Formats: sequence, structure tokens, C-alpha cells
Amino acid sequence: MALVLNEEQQMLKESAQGFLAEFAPIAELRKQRDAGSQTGYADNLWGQMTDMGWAAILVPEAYGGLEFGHVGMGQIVEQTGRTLTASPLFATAILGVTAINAAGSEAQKTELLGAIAGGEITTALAVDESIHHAPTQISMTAVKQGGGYVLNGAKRFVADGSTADKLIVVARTSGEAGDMQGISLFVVDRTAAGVEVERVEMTDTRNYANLKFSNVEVAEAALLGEEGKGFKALSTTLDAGNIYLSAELLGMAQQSFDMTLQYLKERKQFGVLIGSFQALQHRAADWWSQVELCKSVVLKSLQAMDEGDKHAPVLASVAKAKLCDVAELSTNEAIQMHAGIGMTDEYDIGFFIKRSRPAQMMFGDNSYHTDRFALLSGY
Amino acid sequence: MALVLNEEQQMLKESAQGFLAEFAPIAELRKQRDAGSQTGYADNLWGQMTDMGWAAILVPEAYGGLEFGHVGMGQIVEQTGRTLTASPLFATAILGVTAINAAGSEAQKTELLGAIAGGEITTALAVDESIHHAPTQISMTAVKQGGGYVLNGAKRFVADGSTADKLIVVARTSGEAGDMQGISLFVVDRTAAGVEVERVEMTDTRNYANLKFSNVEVAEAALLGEEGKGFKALSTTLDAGNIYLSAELLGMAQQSFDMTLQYLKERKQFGVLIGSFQALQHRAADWWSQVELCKSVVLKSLQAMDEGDKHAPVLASVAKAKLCDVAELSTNEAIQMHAGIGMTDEYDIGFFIKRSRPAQMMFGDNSYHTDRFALLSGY
Amino acid sequence: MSDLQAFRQETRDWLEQNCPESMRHSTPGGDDMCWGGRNYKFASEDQKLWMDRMAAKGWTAPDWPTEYGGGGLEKAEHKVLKEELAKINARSPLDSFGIWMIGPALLKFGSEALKQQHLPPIVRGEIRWCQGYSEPGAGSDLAGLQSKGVDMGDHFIANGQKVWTSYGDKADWMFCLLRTDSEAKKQMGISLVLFDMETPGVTPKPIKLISGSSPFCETFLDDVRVEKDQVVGDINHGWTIAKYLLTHEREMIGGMGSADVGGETLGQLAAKTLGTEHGRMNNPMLRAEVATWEIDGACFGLTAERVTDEVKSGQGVGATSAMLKYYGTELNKRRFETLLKIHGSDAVVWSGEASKGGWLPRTWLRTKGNSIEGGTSEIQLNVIAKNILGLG
Amino acid sequence: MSDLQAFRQETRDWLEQNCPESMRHSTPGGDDMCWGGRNYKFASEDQKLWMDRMAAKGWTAPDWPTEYGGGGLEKAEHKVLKEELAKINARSPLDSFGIWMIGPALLKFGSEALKQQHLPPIVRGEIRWCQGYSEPGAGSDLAGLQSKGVDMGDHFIANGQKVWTSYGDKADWMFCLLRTDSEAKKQMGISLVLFDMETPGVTPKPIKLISGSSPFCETFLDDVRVEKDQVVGDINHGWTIAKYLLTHEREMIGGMGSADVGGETLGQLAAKTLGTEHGRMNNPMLRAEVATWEIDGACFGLTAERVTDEVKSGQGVGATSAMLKYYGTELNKRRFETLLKIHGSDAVVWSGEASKGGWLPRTWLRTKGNSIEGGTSEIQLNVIAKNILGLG
Repeated sequence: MALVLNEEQQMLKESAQGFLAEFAPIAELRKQRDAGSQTGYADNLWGQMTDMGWAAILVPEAYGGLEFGHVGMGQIVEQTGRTLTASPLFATAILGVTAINAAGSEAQKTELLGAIAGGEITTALAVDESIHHAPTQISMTAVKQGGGYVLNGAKRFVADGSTADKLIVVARTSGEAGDMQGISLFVVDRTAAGVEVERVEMTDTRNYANLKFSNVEVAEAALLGEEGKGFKALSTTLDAGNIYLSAELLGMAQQSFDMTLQYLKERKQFGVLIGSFQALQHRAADWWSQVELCKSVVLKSLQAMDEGDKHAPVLASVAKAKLCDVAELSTNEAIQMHAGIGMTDEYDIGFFIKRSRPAQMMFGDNSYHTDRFALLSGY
Repeated sequence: MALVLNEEQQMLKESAQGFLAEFAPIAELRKQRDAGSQTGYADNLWGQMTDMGWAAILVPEAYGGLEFGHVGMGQIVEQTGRTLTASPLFATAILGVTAINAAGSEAQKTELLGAIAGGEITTALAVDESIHHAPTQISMTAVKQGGGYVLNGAKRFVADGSTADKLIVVARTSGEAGDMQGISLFVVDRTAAGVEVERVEMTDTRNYANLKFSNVEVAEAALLGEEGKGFKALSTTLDAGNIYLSAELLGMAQQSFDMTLQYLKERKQFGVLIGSFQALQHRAADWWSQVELCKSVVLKSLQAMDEGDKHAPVLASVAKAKLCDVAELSTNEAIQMHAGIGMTDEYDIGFFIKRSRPAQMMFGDNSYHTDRFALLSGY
Repeated sequence: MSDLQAFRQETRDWLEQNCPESMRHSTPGGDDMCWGGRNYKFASEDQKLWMDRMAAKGWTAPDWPTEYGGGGLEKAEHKVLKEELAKINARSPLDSFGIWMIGPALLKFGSEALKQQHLPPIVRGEIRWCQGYSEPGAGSDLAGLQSKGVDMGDHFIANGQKVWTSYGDKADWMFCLLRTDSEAKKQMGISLVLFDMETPGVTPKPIKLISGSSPFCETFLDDVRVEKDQVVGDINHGWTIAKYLLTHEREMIGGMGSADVGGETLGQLAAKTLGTEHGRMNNPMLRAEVATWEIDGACFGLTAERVTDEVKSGQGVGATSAMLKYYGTELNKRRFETLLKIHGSDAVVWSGEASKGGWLPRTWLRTKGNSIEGGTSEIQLNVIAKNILGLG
Repeated sequence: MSDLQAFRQETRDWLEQNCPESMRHSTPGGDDMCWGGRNYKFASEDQKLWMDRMAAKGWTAPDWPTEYGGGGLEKAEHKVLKEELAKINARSPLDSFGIWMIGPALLKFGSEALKQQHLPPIVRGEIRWCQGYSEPGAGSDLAGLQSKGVDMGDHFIANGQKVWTSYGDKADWMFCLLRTDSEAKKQMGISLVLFDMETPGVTPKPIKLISGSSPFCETFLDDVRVEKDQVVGDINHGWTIAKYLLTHEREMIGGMGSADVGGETLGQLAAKTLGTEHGRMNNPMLRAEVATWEIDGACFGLTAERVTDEVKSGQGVGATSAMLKYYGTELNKRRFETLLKIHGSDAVVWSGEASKGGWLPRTWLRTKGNSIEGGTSEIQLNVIAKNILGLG
């Protein structure tokens, strides 16, 4: 497939641009933060997004979705990177949909995907238990008992974990931490008895939680997919997550570059525009080149998911490793080139670095994915 | 100890500068290369050097040496980096002396160190057997037989291996490749029966050899130190080797920087000196800063050897890792900033990169020493 | 027993008796500094006691002359004092831009009257100083400043706006650059003046940083009266002093690069946090980053040492402060990026007790300013290229 | 069956019958190129046969018009031909600066007479071309060239010195930039002219490179007669054509970044050479370097692909050739530095059979020129900053 957007994807991109500029620009993030918002976004934002069909983009038509594909969804997510827009898009419409679609039974898909597409429920994916991403290192247990399971354990760094209606929880029904076998997925109500939710404020002022499960009893129907065989669906979900995080980081890299380029053309020092200094010109040119590389790998990864390409997992790691690297470069260079005012809270550029690091870390940072890339490549 | 040279060390440095400028400048390297020299240096050079006492600098006074210390010797070696001077200084007066002094019996020291100090013999250290430095991975065997040992095996990348009178050979008297125990050192005549010497031409046109030992019989007196306990002396020798290679790389980094800086002040493009371009100015300033860092770590490492500091092994790896890194930067930037003429054989700057890479690789490159540093630091 | 040994013994005994127990370890929050000044609220009685006792001996400024309240210590004695303080892990009794910045400048350039007036209160922690250098239009281009002092005979009337005034809202006095001759060329016609922050027309307004804290102010000057006897050095010749102070500041900021975090090296911390297998840290890529940082950090630390030793032995080439500032701050930024990776999702927690109020991410964000304040990295590279390498 | 399918079948059949077996795999030395020209010594009869057969079909320049001897293929057909050639691993029948450089320029800017004269011999591999652009005083500053052509009515008399003439000693004709109006401003007054290297006064002198080989010459021009009908485009307006050719060259050089070495990826090669333990390559630091290179290499390869696709679909922003040139050549240099580390002491062996005559270190040294020739990396960054980012 040619590495370009088709007309429909281009249109979706532009419509997302317009929508976000109007309803969820960076000013909105500042407003939400200053108001101490618990969700990180305006109350009516998700309603507007679902009205536009964004919750349904990845949902198959059979379950009431638009089945518009990953390249299209990627354009929206890239734009949310430019505007630093928080919303349930990632945790619900991407992670939730992918996990349920990959692992769920017909009945679960019909019920849950339909509800997501209709904007009726939101979800959160609870995977990691330690401070570093380690999807096989699951210690949380799910023990069969009576007609259902009893869950015990703790999860951290759960995006939307303090607000989502349904938690998709990765637990171990057999084996030991480190095993790929024995991992199972469960759909648990956030408000179920025994679920303790601790909201955690992070640098990006989004909505994260640490979760504690103490003898949480769920019905057998809460099991998503086959018992003990959840790792494959989890992997697919994490790959998707990392590719979309890459798309978001791409948007951030582009926007922080654009804002800095603009500043280089406005700010004067020593009587001339700072953009006339060759040392800054060369750094900007290299930075721009790096962002160009990022565009290509993000688009390719999105296409790979649409095509069911067997290289999608490798591409997910290539994309995430590269985007972590370039996002770090971009957010650091943005501040350095803005100099003094880049350090002030008043100026928007500082929001990029604060969102960038959590996005880099979620589901594995540069070091994790470079290592994973090497392992997947046989070394 | 203060990180400065004392007066005597400073004087030795200046005297080395003067000597090398007169008798072994880069022009001499070119001459030797074009003449297809087997040694890589003029016939009378080592004689002149030993006359000046350079062979005796590290030899204890008790064995007829000057015992002038490592900081002093380091100044000479640094200067040979500036002039790209090949000589037996490294393999004989540093590696040979260090190994014999660390492992040898009184009798061996008296005989061999005296002979080295007097300029009567040269030596070479034969350690590595594969293309990467791996001092515990010794497969070459030495089997006790009759009154002596029989050696079998092969060595590569042996500096001065095709000319040295005595080979200091690392062989295994027990254990397996990977063990530190069971390693023994032997002093073997290069011309002994069963020793096959293949001269290998490398990028720096110095004198290297691959060696093959087929049933080479040596007397018991050829064993340097205790049987099976040679690894410690070997380690000391390799640490010294790496610190002196760092000193040489420092000289190369400085000289290639100085020559490039000079060029930036001479070459015009677009009607102005290229040194007036800010992008090149910043790169030059960063490069200079890196070289400053190198000066400090090399001096500290040399001092650590003089003081018998227990951190000398860690410092050896810090110095070599950093110097490999900066030498790579220096030799690459030197060519790039010289642009076209930097690519020509006619101009001297290209000799630095050709000497730099073998010097980087000998006894472990940046990757080896960064790894070793981490291991020595407990991670 | 040599004089120095005797001095060491006396010092040790005195510290044993006079340094309060609570001043011998860090606070969990890491904010151990004591700033002094008219309105300072001491964190504890011990903190005040410790400052006052040290100030009485002149040891808040150990190498200043005794006639201005300083300790009057020789270099060797000063070193002994530092060692003995380090030995008991004593906190600094007084942190102050007075001691670090304007004090040394006054000692070098100030009139006897100015020294008598200002140095003793600095030593005693009574007056807290701030610096009025940068302006909104003149960041890297410091000499491009626009704040004016109009000559009124025995005083100037100052108008303009300063920015990046460290703790401008908490300071008692400001040392400030004014353009006092608008006809003169850029660097000429600038004076370094001193005034009380309570002078009418001085309005500091805190700037909130991305880290959430507000250590700097914008300071507005509206018809501020500055006495002529409060000019340091000659009128219109303040640029030389400003440059001296900049170099001084650069060295202070540059010196931060290689400090350990809580007594542990980056490698130890990483290994503890990530665990090891087969003798190597669990995350091989991060391990490479950590080791490379430690190697660079060690080389930088040795370079700071070497530069000092060279100066001491008279071999110094000088002008290396730009390099130390450049490399030290870049190194410190890299260190905090690596710390973030080591601490994973914990590293981006912004509030709450477990994270000490988001200490790590806030400090990490603060480090981004290291390569901006006191002259950006770009300015340092310019200085190296021009002054050291002679590139025009 | 569509026309294209039919074309594919015909092509496949023809190649099957006409591509000699020995032209279907690489030589061990890696030097598979066929340069053609008056004095070219073919490596084998097969090599000549293969060139001649392809030339007869016009497939040495498949997309050139048939009236000038080209293949006249449509884009889609050209792609099919490339695919079929790749399928049987066929070598290029003819490598030529005629086909890559001056040919396309003549097609775009040349008169009918020049096209008729020069294109067919290029297609047939009869005339080998070289490029006379750079001069000793004008490297990056190409428009600063000093070689002069003095107008003598129907011809110019050229004097000056060119440098970096690729294979100047082996070429038959040169396309050359001359200053033909010394009064005009820099870029004006330059003409692109063609002349035979056997013209009296043309003296190419090989330059030995650090790699030991001599692919370039200095070329001296002493009273060389250049006919006016051999000027491409208008007299004094050659700069436009020169820029077009530079962009062209840039794309060629930039495209080299992500090629595999002998069909293996860097990672596979490294793992094979260094061995693995617990699933990871033995040298953890080198492994990090290799993986990082592979990730960058993959992203670069995808970018080259994307840029092509964008141009095809009319979405291209253009002007990206500077970026591909810059990044591609830097990447290629990094790749060879990493290859050196992978091959350890073997990588610095300069001569002898085992090292294929020092192939690796010589090629490594040659890559250092990638970021210099065709416009240095610095020039590419200038171009990006000015033309794409609009920084003045």
C-alpha cells in the first residue's frame, strides 16, 4: 500500500483538526488543570466525540461500528497530540475496542463493542504492576471459585483508571510471573466491591489510577476470551496502544517543532532574529528531518494493523522506540530554543514535555522497545 | 594528588615533543608506508629512543631502570599520538615491562627488564584469539611435558608480533575458555621452532601479526610467574595498555582538533572563513570540550597507576571508553570539516582515522569497556 | 602538631559543640537551604541557631576578611573547615546570593563605604539579595538591556522591567544593571547599582515555572530612586563587573553536573531499582545509557578538579568556566532524563506524599533551566568558539 | 490478460533467454559495475554481451524516448522491468553518469541537435561521461567557480582547474560548468558546456583517496576549445541546469543509506558474528548500537518510500532530497562505523585475500565522502533551513 493518505483519511484528519482546534485546544487543557479536573477533559467532550463517531471507528460494522480502520483513527490521534487533548479515545475506543475485539466472545463483542460505539461505556486497561512495563510479569491472581473468579492484586499507571466504567484487568489464572501462559483478561466494574481506586496525578494532569483488588468476585462471563490464553490478545492490544501512542507523540513532535520554528522567526536577540543563527538553523533542520522519519514509520505501522501484516509487532516497537527518542528531542529542544519563556508555566510549550514523558513510558519506553525490537529480530 | 604535571613531567613532555617533531613526524609515517616498511618506523628510531632512556622509564631502578613513572611515560605516549609515531614503545617498554614486572621472578626481571631498559630486546604481547578482545577466552594450551611446556594454539592482532624478539604468550595450563584460573604467561622466542608468524597489514600500516603455535617446546624457565595464576598480571598489563592507548588517542584527538581548527581559520567559502560559520563554531566548541574531558581522565588514570590506586582498573575502562568515543568523534569531524581535501591521501589528516580505529579496538573498544565499567561498578 | 592540625582539632571540637543535631542530616523533602533576610521564616529554631553561631565566627563567609565580618580563613584552613563540615554531614548554615555573588563583587570592585555597609549584614544573614540583570527583550543579549537610570545629580531615577530575578519577591536588596548613558555604545554606559526592594516603585511579581514553583520574578521599576553612592565601581562602567559576576554564576551552575543523588551513584540507584540478572542490570538499553552517563560524569568531575588544580598551580588557562557551565548543565539534564527512565511511571507522579510532592519530575523540569540561566548553552559555545578557539 | 501482464510475460521470457547466467549473481569483490566507454575493459564477454543486448532494446535507459535509443517504457512498465530484473538478481547492464546525470539534463534542457548527438551513444555504452563542477576554491560554494570560458565568436576558450571529477581519467566526455561572463553576479554568467576529454589542453590527474583508490581526478583546462553548439540551454544561464543536476545527484547519493550488506541485515550479521546468549547478542552495548541503527535505518527506508509515494500521488512537498541526502549519508557512515565494531580486528585489515583486499576498511573510509560529495551535510542542512523551514 502506498505510504500516503487516501481522500477519506485526509478528510477525517482535517475534520479532527477543526474539531479539536475549536473544542479542545491547549487552552482547554490549561483550564481543566487549573480547575483541578478529575478527568482532565471537559464534561461534554466525550459526548461530542462519540456523536462524531470517533468511538466507533475501530468497531467492526457487525457490532455497530464504522470499521473505518487504523490509518483514519491514527490521524485523529495524531491531531490530539498537537492539541494535547485528553479524552477516553485512547483507553476506550482504542485499547478497549482492540482488547474486546481480539479476545471477546460473540456475546461480549455484541454487548460491549456496541456500548462503546454508542458512547454508553468507557473502559480502562489494567496491565502493569510495577513501575516498568512488563506484560508477562503478572502476579495478580484470578482463582476459579463457585461460578466465577476471585481477583486479588494491584495495578498501576492505569490510564482513565479513576473514571472508566469497565476495567479490563490482566490477571493470572495459572503459572508464575514471567510466563506467557496462564494470563487471562477480565472485564470488571470499576465500582465492584473490593476494588480500591486511587487517583494519581501525573505531569500531564490526565486521569490515572493505581488499583487494588481485594477478593473481588466476578461472574464467569467476566472472563474475556479463553482462560489462560489471554496473552495474545493482550499483545495485540499493547501493539495497537504503542502505535497510537506513537501517533500521538508524532503530533506532539510536530506541534512543538512548528511552535518553535515560529518563535525562531519572531524572537530577536543581538538585533537579529534568532532563526538567523546558523547553529540553531542546523539543529532545526536536523530536528525537522527526524520528524519526517517519524511520519513515515507511524503511517506504516497504522497501515500494517489495517492489513493484518505479521510485521505489525516489530513495527510497533520500531515506531515507539523512534517516537520516544524524537519526542524527547523535540520537547527538550522546544524548551531550550524558547529559552526563558519556555520555562514559564504561562507559555504553552511546557505542556508538551509534561505530556510526552508519560506517553513515552506507557507500555514501554525507548529502552524497552529497542530491546524488544532486537529480540523480535532474533538478537 | 593534584591533577597537574610536575616540573619534571612537563620537561619530559616537551623533550618528547621536540624529539618526535624532528625524528618521527607524520611525514615519516608516510615515508615508511610508501616504502612498504615492515616495522612501520625508521631503522634507527628505537635506538634513539632507548638512548634517551624511554625504554627504561617504567623499569624499576633495581633492574637498571629509571622508574620515572606512568605520568611521565604518558606524556611521551600522548605526543606519539600527535605525531602518529610507531615504535616498540608500546609493546616493549609498556606491555613487556608491565607484564614482566607484574608476573616475573627475580631472575626473569633482572634478565628481561635489564635487557629491555638497555634496548637489547623487544617484546610483543599475544593475548586475543578471536576478532574481539576477550582476555578470559583463552583456548591456546600449554601442556607440561618433560622439563618444560608444549604450546599449541593461535593468536591474532599482536602488536609488533612480526618483529619482537620475545613473545609474551597467554596460554591455558588448565581450565576452559572463560575461566580466569588456569591462565599462564610464557616468554617465547619469536624464532622458536613451531612458531609461524604471519604479518598483517592494517589501516595504520603498523606491524601486527597473527601467530600460530604448533607444538612449540619451551623450557620451564619460560613460564612467567606461577602456573595457572597469570590472569592477575595479565589484567594489570591490559589496564596499563588501555590507559596508554587512551593517552595515545588523546594525542590524536588533540592534534586532529588543532589541525582542523587551523583549517577553519584558513579556508574560505562564500567569501568568508569557514570558521565564521556558527554551526561549525558550535561543533568545534563541543569537540574542544570533549577533548578537555579526555585530558582529565587520562591524567587521572596515569596517576592512579603510579599510586597503586585500587580504582586503576575502573579508571582504565572509563578512560578507554571515553577516549574511543572522542577519538571517533575527532577523526570523523576532522575529515568532515576538511571536506574534500580531508578525503585525499595527500593531506595528513586522513592518517589519524586510520590509526585511531586499531588503537580503539586493541584490548577492547568503547562497547567492551562501557560494559566492563558497568560490571566493575556492580551492574 | 602543625598550625593546620591544631586548627582542624579546634574546628572539630567547636562544631561538635555548636552544630545542632538536627542540622547534621538532610530533610526528606531535600529543601535544606537557609536563605536568611528580613522576612525569612526559619524552618526550625535549630536552623536559626546554626546560622547565628556560624555567622558569629564569620564562617558563613569563611574566606572573607574579618573586618567585614568574614572568617578571614586561609585557603588551607577553609579546606579544613569544609572537610570537617562534610564529615558531620552539616548543612550549609546560610545560602545567599549575597555570599555567592554581590559579596565577591563588592570585595573586588566596591568602595570601602559600600563594603562596610553591605558585607557584614550579608555574613549575618540579615539581608537577602537578588539579581536584576535580564530583561524581557535582552535574554542572551544581556548588554542589550533597556532599563534606564536618568541622572538627577546625586541620584538616578530608574525605570524599566527586569526578569528572572531569583526570589525577587523574598529579597531585601537588589544588585541591578541600568543603562545610565543612552548615548554610549552597547556595553558602555551601563552601571551596577544597589537598592532596597522596599524603595517605592519596585514591584516584584513571581513567575510560575513549568515545574510549578516560582523561584523567579518579573520586577517592575517605576521611578525608582537610586542613590549615586550605591553604584558599584564607576558610573557607566558596570559591564566589567557584570561580566565578572556572570563568570562567577556560570561556575556555580556548572558545578552541579556530577553530584550524586542521595549519596548513591546513578548506576547503584539504577541497579537497585531495576534489578540484575547474570551480573548485568535488567534493562540492557537503559544500562548502556546509565554507564555512558557515569563515564561522562566521572570525566566531567575530574575535569572540574583538574581545572581547579591548574588554577591553584598557576597553570590555568582560565576561560574554562564557559565549558564547565556548558557541559555540566547538559550533563545534569541528561542525568535527570535517565533518572526518569529508571523510576518509570513513578517518575511522572506530580503530587502526593509517596512522591514527596512530585519532587523528581519537578526537579527534572527545573534542570531544563540550567542550560538557559546564567547564559544559555548556545552562548557558552559562542564564548568557547570566540574566546578560547579564536574563531571570529 | 492486461497489457501490463503481457509485458511482464514477454520481459520475463526475454530476460530468461538473454541475460547470461554469470550476470545473475554478484562477484565476490562486490565490484559488479559496468561503465562502458571508448576504452572500457569489460570484465568478461558476458558483461559486454549483457550490456549490448539490453542497449539494443533501449533498456539501459528504459524510460528514455525511443527516438534517442531509449526503451520508451511507461512508468508502470519500467517498474515491471525492474521487478523482473530483481527477480533473477540481474546486474545492472550499464552504470553511467550519462544515464544518471547529463542524459536527463539534456532531455529536459538540451537542443534537439544535442539530444541526437549525445543520447544514443550513452544508451549504447559507447561514451562515458564525467562531471566538471567543483573547483579547488569552490567546494560547497559551487557558484564561486573561477574556470573561465572566453567568447571567441563560434567557440569559447576555457582555462581553469576542476576537482573531484569522478573517473575523469577514464571518461570520454565532460559536462562542465564555466564562467562565461565574468561581469555578471555570482550565479549568473555560468554556462554548462560539453567537450571531449581528448580535446587538446584537457589533463585529468587522479587524486588518491584515504581509501587508497582514485575514483576522482583533478582536471586541468589549458586553452581548451569548446564549441558554442555544445552549450546546454542558453549561454550564461547554466546555473539552473546545474542546480537540477545537483538535486538529481543528491537523490542518488542519499538513496544509499539503508541498503543491506550482502543480503543480511546489520542485526543478523552482528548476531552471527558476535553470538547470542539468553536470546540476546553477546556484546550488550554493541547490541544497543546495532538495534538503534536498524530502527533509524527502517524509518529512513520508509521515508524514502513515502516521499516517492507522495510524489507519485501528487502530494509531494518536494525539496525533500536535501533531507534524504543528509540523513541517508549520515546513516550510511554510522552503519560502517558499526560494521567496523562488529568485525573487530578483522575490520582494520588493509590487504590480503582473506579481507578481500581490505574491502571493509576501504569502503568504510569511502563512506566518509558521502556527506561531502554532492553538497556537504552542512550544505543540506542550510538548504533545509532556508528552503523548507524558511529561516533566513
